[in-house]
Amino acid sequence: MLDQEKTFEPLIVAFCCNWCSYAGADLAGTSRLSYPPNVKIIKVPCSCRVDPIFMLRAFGKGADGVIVCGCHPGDCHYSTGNYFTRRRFALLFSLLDFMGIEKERMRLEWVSAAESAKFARVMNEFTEEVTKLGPNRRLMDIRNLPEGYEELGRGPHREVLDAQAPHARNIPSVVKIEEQMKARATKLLADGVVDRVLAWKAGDHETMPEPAFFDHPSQIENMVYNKYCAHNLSKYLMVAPWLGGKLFDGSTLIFLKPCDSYSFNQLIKENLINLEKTHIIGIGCGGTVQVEDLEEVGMWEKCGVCTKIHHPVGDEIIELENNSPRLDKNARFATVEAIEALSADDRFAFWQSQLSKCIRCNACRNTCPVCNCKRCVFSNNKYDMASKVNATEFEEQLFHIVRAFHVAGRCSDCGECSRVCPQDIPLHLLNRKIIKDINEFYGEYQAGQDIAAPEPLTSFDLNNDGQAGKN
Amino acid sequence: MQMPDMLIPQVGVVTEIIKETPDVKTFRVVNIKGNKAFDHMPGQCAMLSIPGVGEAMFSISTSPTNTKYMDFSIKRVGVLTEYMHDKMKEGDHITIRGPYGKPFPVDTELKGKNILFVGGGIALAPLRSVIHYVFDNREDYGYVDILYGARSVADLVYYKEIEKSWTQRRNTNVYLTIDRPDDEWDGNIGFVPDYFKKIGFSTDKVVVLCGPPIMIKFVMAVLLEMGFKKEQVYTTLELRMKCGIGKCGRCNIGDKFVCMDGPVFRTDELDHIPNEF
Amino acid sequence: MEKIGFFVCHCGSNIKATVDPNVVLDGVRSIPGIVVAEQYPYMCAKTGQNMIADAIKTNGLTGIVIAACSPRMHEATFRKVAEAAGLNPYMVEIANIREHVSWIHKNKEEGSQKAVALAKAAIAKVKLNAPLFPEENSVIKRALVIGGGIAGIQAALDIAEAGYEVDLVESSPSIGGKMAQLDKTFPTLDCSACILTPKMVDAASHDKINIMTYSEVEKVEGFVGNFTVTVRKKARSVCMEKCTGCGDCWNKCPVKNIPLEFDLGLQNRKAIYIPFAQALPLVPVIDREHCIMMKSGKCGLCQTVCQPGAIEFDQEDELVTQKYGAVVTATGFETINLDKFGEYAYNDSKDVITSFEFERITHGAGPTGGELKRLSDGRKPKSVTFIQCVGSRDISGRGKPYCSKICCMYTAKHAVLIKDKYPDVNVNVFYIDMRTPGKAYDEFYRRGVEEYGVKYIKGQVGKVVDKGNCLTISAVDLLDNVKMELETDMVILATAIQPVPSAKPLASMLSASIDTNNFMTEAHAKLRPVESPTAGVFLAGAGQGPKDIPETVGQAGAAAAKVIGLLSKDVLLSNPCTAMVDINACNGCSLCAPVCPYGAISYGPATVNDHGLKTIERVSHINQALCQGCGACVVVCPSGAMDLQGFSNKQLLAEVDALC
Amino acid sequence: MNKTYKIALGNLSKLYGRINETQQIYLPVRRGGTLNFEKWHESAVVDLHGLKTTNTPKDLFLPQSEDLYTAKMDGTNIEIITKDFFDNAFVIFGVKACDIEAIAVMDNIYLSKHPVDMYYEARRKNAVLVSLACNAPKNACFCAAFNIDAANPKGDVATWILGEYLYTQAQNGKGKAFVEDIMGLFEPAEADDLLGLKAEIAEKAQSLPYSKLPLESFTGENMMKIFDHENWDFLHRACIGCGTCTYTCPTCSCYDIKDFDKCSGTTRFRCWDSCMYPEFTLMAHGNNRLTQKERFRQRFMHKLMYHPMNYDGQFGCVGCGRCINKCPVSLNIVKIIKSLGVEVAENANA
Repeated sequence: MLDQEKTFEPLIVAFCCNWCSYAGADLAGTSRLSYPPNVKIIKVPCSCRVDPIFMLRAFGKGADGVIVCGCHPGDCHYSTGNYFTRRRFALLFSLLDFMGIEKERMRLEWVSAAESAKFARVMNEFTEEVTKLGPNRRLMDIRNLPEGYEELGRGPHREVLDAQAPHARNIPSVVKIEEQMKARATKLLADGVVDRVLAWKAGDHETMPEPAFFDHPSQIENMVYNKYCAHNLSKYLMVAPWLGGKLFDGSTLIFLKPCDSYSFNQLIKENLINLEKTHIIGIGCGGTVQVEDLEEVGMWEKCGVCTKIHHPVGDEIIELENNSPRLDKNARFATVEAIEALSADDRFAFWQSQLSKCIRCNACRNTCPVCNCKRCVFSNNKYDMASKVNATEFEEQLFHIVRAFHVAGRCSDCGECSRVCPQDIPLHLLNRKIIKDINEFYGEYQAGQDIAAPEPLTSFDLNNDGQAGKN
Repeated sequence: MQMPDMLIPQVGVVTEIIKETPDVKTFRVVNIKGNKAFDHMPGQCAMLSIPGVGEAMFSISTSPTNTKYMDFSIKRVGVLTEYMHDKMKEGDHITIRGPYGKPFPVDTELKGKNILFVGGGIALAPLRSVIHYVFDNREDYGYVDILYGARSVADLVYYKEIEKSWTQRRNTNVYLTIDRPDDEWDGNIGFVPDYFKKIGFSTDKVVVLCGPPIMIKFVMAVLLEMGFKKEQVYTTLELRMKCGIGKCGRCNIGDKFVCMDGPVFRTDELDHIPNEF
Repeated sequence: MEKIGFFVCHCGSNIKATVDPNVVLDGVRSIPGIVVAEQYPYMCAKTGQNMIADAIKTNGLTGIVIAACSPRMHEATFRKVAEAAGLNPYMVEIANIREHVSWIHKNKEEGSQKAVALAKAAIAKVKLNAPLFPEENSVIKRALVIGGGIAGIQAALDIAEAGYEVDLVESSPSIGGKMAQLDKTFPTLDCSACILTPKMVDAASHDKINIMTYSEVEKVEGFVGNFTVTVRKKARSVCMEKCTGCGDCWNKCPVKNIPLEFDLGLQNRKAIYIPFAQALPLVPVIDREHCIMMKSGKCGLCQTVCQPGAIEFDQEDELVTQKYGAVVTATGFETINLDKFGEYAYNDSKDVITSFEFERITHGAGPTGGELKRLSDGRKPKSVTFIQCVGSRDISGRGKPYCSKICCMYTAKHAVLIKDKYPDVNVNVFYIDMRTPGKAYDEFYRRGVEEYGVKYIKGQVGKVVDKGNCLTISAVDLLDNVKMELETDMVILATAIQPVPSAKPLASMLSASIDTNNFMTEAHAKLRPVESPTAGVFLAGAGQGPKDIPETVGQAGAAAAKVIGLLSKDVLLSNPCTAMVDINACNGCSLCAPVCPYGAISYGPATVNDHGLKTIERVSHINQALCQGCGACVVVCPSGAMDLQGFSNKQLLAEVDALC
Repeated sequence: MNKTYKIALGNLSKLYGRINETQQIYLPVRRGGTLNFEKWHESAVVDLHGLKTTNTPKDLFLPQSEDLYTAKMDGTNIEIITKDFFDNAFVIFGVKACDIEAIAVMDNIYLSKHPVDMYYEARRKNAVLVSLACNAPKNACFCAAFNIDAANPKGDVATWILGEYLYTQAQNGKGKAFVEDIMGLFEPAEADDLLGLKAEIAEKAQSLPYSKLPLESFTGENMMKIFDHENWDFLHRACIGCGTCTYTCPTCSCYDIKDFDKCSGTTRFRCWDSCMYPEFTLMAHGNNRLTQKERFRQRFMHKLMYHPMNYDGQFGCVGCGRCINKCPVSLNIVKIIKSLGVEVAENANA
C-alpha cells in the first residue's frame, strides 16, 4: 500500500492473458529482465476476460495504475478475444478521461509470448509514469486507506459549467394525434385485436398524466396525449413478472414517441418483447416539457436536441404534420464537447460536484429501457458488487461508470435517465460521450435503429479498430 | 453486560457444533468469558453474524433455565448459514446480539395449562426452548403433548434427545411422524395435520404451533375443526429481520413489527394484520 | 470445513536467493483456513510431491496453494499430485513467485513482500474454487499434416506407421519441399534426392497416407480431438487416375517462357509441367494463367497428345471437408527478399546470387546442368566469394534479428563442392562467426579449410560492385583489422530464411499463436518444443524456427509421437474451466452469442423459480464441449448471470482485493 | 411568547460566519442546478427563497450511510471496535414547516419507543433546528391537508422573511440559548409585523389544489378494508419500483445493515433502504412481497395507516410534495389518498 513518509511507491495491478502476455512475463523472468516489484500480475484466460469492474475495483481498493495485457490482435488464442478488449478499453479510457481521471493511470498493451523485452520495458515505463503522477486520488474508495492515513481534504465542490437553461421553444399541439390515438385504441380494443392498450391517462392535474393500461374501450375516454407525456413506455412491456404484477399473456397496443420507438426496437432486438402479442403505433411528437410543482418550466433537454422524428419500428404511424427536428445535428453533442474542452481538473471537479448529489435512488436504472437485468449486479450479492448507497465518492463514480458501460452500444439516447433524476444530474452526458466515441472510432451507430445491425461492443471491424486502441 | 446500543453485538465463541441432520447443525454459543451472552425468555431470538458474510435472526433453542450457554439450530439455506455450515469449526468466534422479540407467555397465558406442542421440521428449535422451560418448571404446567413431524428420519431434529429424555418425562406424550415411509422407522407415517386428526386431542389445551407456512395453514384448519379457538393457539412468524428493534421497517406487517410485537403471535391477532406473511 | 495447504518452493536457489520463504510462510500463516504451511527446496521433485500428497491425505485438505514457478510450468504436475491424493485437481492454485518475483527483483525484502501479496491472492482464489470435472469427448483417429516437405513427409510416415490415417496437404504440385531443390546435404555430402525420394515414394505408396498436393487449408473449426478442416484441392486440369506421367503433354506444350518456381526462376517451364523429375505424384499441372487454351481456348495440344485422355480443362476446385484428431504444421521456410540490401548489388548483377540459387546451379538437373558458370556471360569463374549472415542477425530492421542457423554449414558445403570439382577456383568466405555445432559439422568445416584451401575471412562486406567482367568487394578484415578490396567473379549471399507467407493465416485459422517473426510459437521453449499452446496442434520443421534437416526429421518424429499419443486415447478430457449461466438471473438478451468465437452459446426456454415465482423464460445455454473458457461472454453479460468456472467474477475480485 | 428579533437579509452571511465559528451550519445551497441542504462555506450560493430542497433534513439525522462498528478479523477471531457517537454541534437553517414536522415523525420512530436509537439521538441532541416560514407555497405542497401551519413553523427557532429582514423568534429553551448566543447581530422587532405575512401565507396554503384531502377514512378499523381494496390493482401499474419516492421523502426512515470489508477489517454500516425494492423482504426461501403491487401498497399503507395507528394519529406524510415532483412516472400519495379515501368514505356510509 502507499505510505506518505517514504518516496511514493505506486501499486500497479496487471491483468495478463494466459497465452501471450503471461507467457511474455514468464520469459522476462527466465531472461532475468528486471522491472519494479510494484507490478502485481493476475492471470486471466484472455484479455477479453478483464471486466471494467475489475479495473475499477482495483483502483477503488487503492491501486495507482492498472494495465491490461493481451495477445497482438490476430494472435489471440481464442481468435477474436482481444478485438473486443481493444474496443471496450478504448471506450473505458476515453470515458474515464472525460470524467477527469488521469488516463496515464491505465494502459492496454499487446505483448506476445516471445516479447519478454517489451514486457519488461512496458512495466518499467508504466511504473515510472504512474510514480510521476503520484497516488491515485480521483478513483479511490477512501475507506480502503490504511488506518491513520490523513484523508485527502475534499474541499467544497467547485462550479465549473453553469447548469443548462432549458431550451425555450414553442411546442406544436398534438391534440389531433390524441384524437386519432383514442379512435384507434377504441377500435382495436373493441375488435379484440388487442386485449389492452398502453398509453397515458389523465392524472388529477393537467400536468401530471401517468402511464396506464386500458383494458376496456370505456376507459379510453380518460386516455390523454400532450406535451407532458414525456415518459418512455417501452419498458412496461418487457417480460418481467416481478415488474408487472400477474403475468399478462394477452396482446397489447402500445403508443411510441419517436425516441421511445428506438428503445422499444432495442428491447425487441434483445428478445425481451413478445412481438406477436404487441401492436405498435408510432405517434408524432412535438417535444415534451419539464414540470416543477405542477407548473411548466421548459422543454426537456432530450427534446431540445432531439433529431429523431422517424420511427424505426411500428405497425402504424400517426404523423405530426410539418414536424422538423428542433436543432441542428451537432447540438446533441455540444455539452459533451464543452466538457471535453475543459482541463482534466475541471472535468473532475464538474463530475465530482454533479455525482456528489446522487442519492442512489435507482430511478435512472429502473427507468432506463436497456438497464433491464432481472437482478442488477448492484442488488444481488452473487456478484460481490452489491451496494445500495453511495457511502463514498468512489461508489458514486463506480455506479455511474458501470451503468454507462453496461448500456454502452445499446443506449438509444432517449434521455430518460436525466429526466427522472431527482437531483437533476446530467447523466445522459456519460452515455452521449460513449455514443460520440463509438461514432468517431467505429462509425455512426444509432442503437435501436436496425435490429440486424451488429452492436459496437459485441462486434469488431479489422481495419478501423486499430486507431482507437493505440492510446 | 448490555452494549451501549442494541445494534452493536458482543463477540461470542462457538464452543460446540453438533450435526443434527444432513442440513441442520446446532451451534453452542457463549461469550468471550465462557458464560451465557445474555438472559432471554423462551421463544426469543438473537442476531448471529460473521463480519463480512452476513447477519441473521435465529431462535434460541435452549431454555432460560440453562444458564451456561445458548444453542442455535440452524438449517443450511442462505449465504450466512452456508458459511456457518461449511466453513466454521469449534472455537471460532461469532458475534451475537439480542434478545429480540416477545417471548411465549410462559408465565401468563400458558401457566397452569395443559400444553400441546405441534412442530414441523426445523421449527422444533423455538419450541425446544419452551419445552425445556416447561420441563424445568414441571409443576407449573399440566399435561404436555408434543407432536413433531419431519420429512424423513434423518430430518428429525434432536431425535436422540427426544427418544432418551422427552419420552421419559412425567405426564408427557410424544408423537413423532415422518412424511414418507422409511424401513428403519416403525412409528407413524404421514403429515402432521393428518396425524393430528388421527390422534384427536381434547380442547382443554393451549397449542404452541411452529412450522412451515403450509403446515400451519392445514393444522389451523384441523384445530378449528376440532373445536379449538384461535385464542388458544400461539405460533411464530418467520420473516426477514435486520435491526431487530422495530426501526428498520423490514418486518413491518400492518401496524405490527414482527421483531418487537412477535415473532410469537396468538393466531387471533394474526387476523388483525394484513395477510402478507 | 475449509482446510488450505500452502507450500513454498525454494526452487534450489532460484527463489530462495531473492525471496525469503519464511517471510512468505509467516505472511500467510494467520489467514483463516490455512491448516498446513510448509516449505521445501524442490516442490516439483518426487519428495516435494510426496510431501504435498501426505499433507492432503493426513489433514484432509480441501485446497492447496503452491508458491513456486509459473503455472505454465508445473500446474499440471501439481494437479496430478492432488488428484492422486484424492483432491479434485482444480482445487490447486499456483502463486508465480519465480518468474514474476525472484528472477526479476534483486531486493530480497521487496521480493518477499510481493511474494506474500501474490500468495494471498492465490489463497483468496483457491477458497472460491469449486471442484471441476473435465468432460470426455471422443477423438477422431485421423491426423492432418500441413506441408509436404521432409518434415511433413517424416511426420506423416511415422503417424501412418502407427496405423493411423493421415492426410498430407501440400500447396505446390508435388511433395518434397525445399529438400528436393538441394543438390548435396551436409555434412555427409550425400545427394539430397537419393535420401529424399525413397521417403517420398514410401509416403506416396503408404496405404494410410492420403496425399493432397496443389491444395491449401481453407477453414478450421473445432478443437483438439475434433477438428473439422476444409481443404481446397485446386484444379490441376489433369485427371490424377488416368495420367501415367509419360510426359508427352509437357513436351508438346508450345508455351515455353514461364520461369520455373522450383528452379527459382533460373530455368523456364511449359504451361503444363511437373516441378522436377522425381515429382510425386508424377502428374503435371496446367498453369491456368499462361495456358493458351484456358486463356483463349485456341490450343489443347496436350489434350490431343494424351493417350489416356487425362487432360480435363473444365476441372473445378474441389472442397474436401474432413474431421481430424490432431494437426501437424510443417509449413517450412523461404529465403527473405533482398530488395532492401542494395549494398550487395543482388538486383543489379546477375553474378550475385543467393546460396539457394547456387544450390540449383550445382544441381545436376539445374539450369547449368551442374556446371559452375557465371550467369552473366557463362564463363567459368576463377574466384567465388561467399558472404555470410545476409539479413540474419540484422539489427538494422531490414532483415531478421535471429541467426538462420543453417547458412554456415551449407556455405561450407558449397565451398567444399566447388574446390572438389574445380580445385583451381579460389573460394573466399566473409563471415562474422562460424556456427558449426552439429555432429561432424566442425570437422567438415575444418576439412574445407585445411584440405580444400577455402579462404575464410572474418569480416563484414561493405559493398559489392559489378565491374562487368568481374565484381569488386570492399570489406574489412577484422582479424588483421585492415580494409581490403577483393576482386572475384561470382558472389554468393547466404540469405536469411523466414516462414512462408501462408503460415500467418494458417496460424489464425488454427488459433495457434505465432511470434512476431511469424514462426509458430511452441507451448514451452524447452519442455514442449513440438506442441503449439493450442491443444491438438503440433509443430515440425523450419516453420517453428530455423533448423537443418537432421533436426527437422528429429522434430517431425517427435511431433508424430505426440500425435500418436493423442490419437491412441479413445477419450479426451476437455477443459472444464468453461462458462456457466445462472438461469435465474439470465435475461435471454442474447448479448453473449455474438462474442463467442466457438459458437457455443444458444438460447431456449427453461423453467425459472425466482424465489417462489415459477415462470418459463428464454435463457442462454452453453455447449460445454465447444466452450474453451475465454470469458468473452462473461464480461459482455451485464447482469453477471454468465460466469466462468475456474476464473469466476468473485474469484478475480477476491484476487484484486487480496493484492490491493 | 419569546421575544422577536430581526436581521437585515444583507448581513445574513455575517451571521453565518459568526455561527460557523462554533458549529457547522447546513442550509439550502444552490449547486449544479439543484437546491440541497449542504454545509455552509464562504463561496456557497445560499438560497433561502427556493421553495424546497431536493434532499431533506433526514440526511443529517439518518445519514444515507453511517458506520455502526468495525470488526477486526484476525484469523477467525473477531474484535469489535465501536466508535463514539456523533457529537459536533450543528445548526440546520431554513427548514420549512413540513420538514420540521417530518423530523417530529422520525423522532417518534427512533426515539419514542424502547430501545432508543443512540445514533439518531446523538445527532438530534447536537442539532439546532432553525425553521423558515414558506412565503410562496406552490401547487405541489399539501401540508395544509395534514394541518401543518406553514406560517408558524415549529423547530427550536422560527424565522420569517419579511421585506428586507429576517425575523426570528426562539420557540424553546434550546432556541433561546442559540439566539442569545448570537444576539449581537440582531435588532429587536415587533411580533405583530408578521401578522400580515402569516395571514397571507395561511391563505395561500389553504388555496392550493391539494390542500384538502379525504384523510378521515384512514383509521385503524378501515385497515383491512383499505388493504384489500381492488383500486390497488390499477394504482400501482405504472410504478417501476425505483425508490425515488422513498429516498426523497423526509419521513421514509427504513434502513438496511450491510458490511464493507476493508483491508483492516469489516465495517458494518447501516444505509437507507426502500420498501419499493424487490430485495427489501427477500429471504432465502421466498419473498412475502413478491410483486410490485404489494410493495407499492406497503409504502402508502405504512404512511397513511400503520404509522398513525402506532403513533396516535400522526400521519407518516407531511405534504411536502417532493414525491409529486420527483416520481419518474407521475405517481404520488395524493392520488392514493384521493382514490381510496373517497371510495372508502362513500361505501362506509352507503
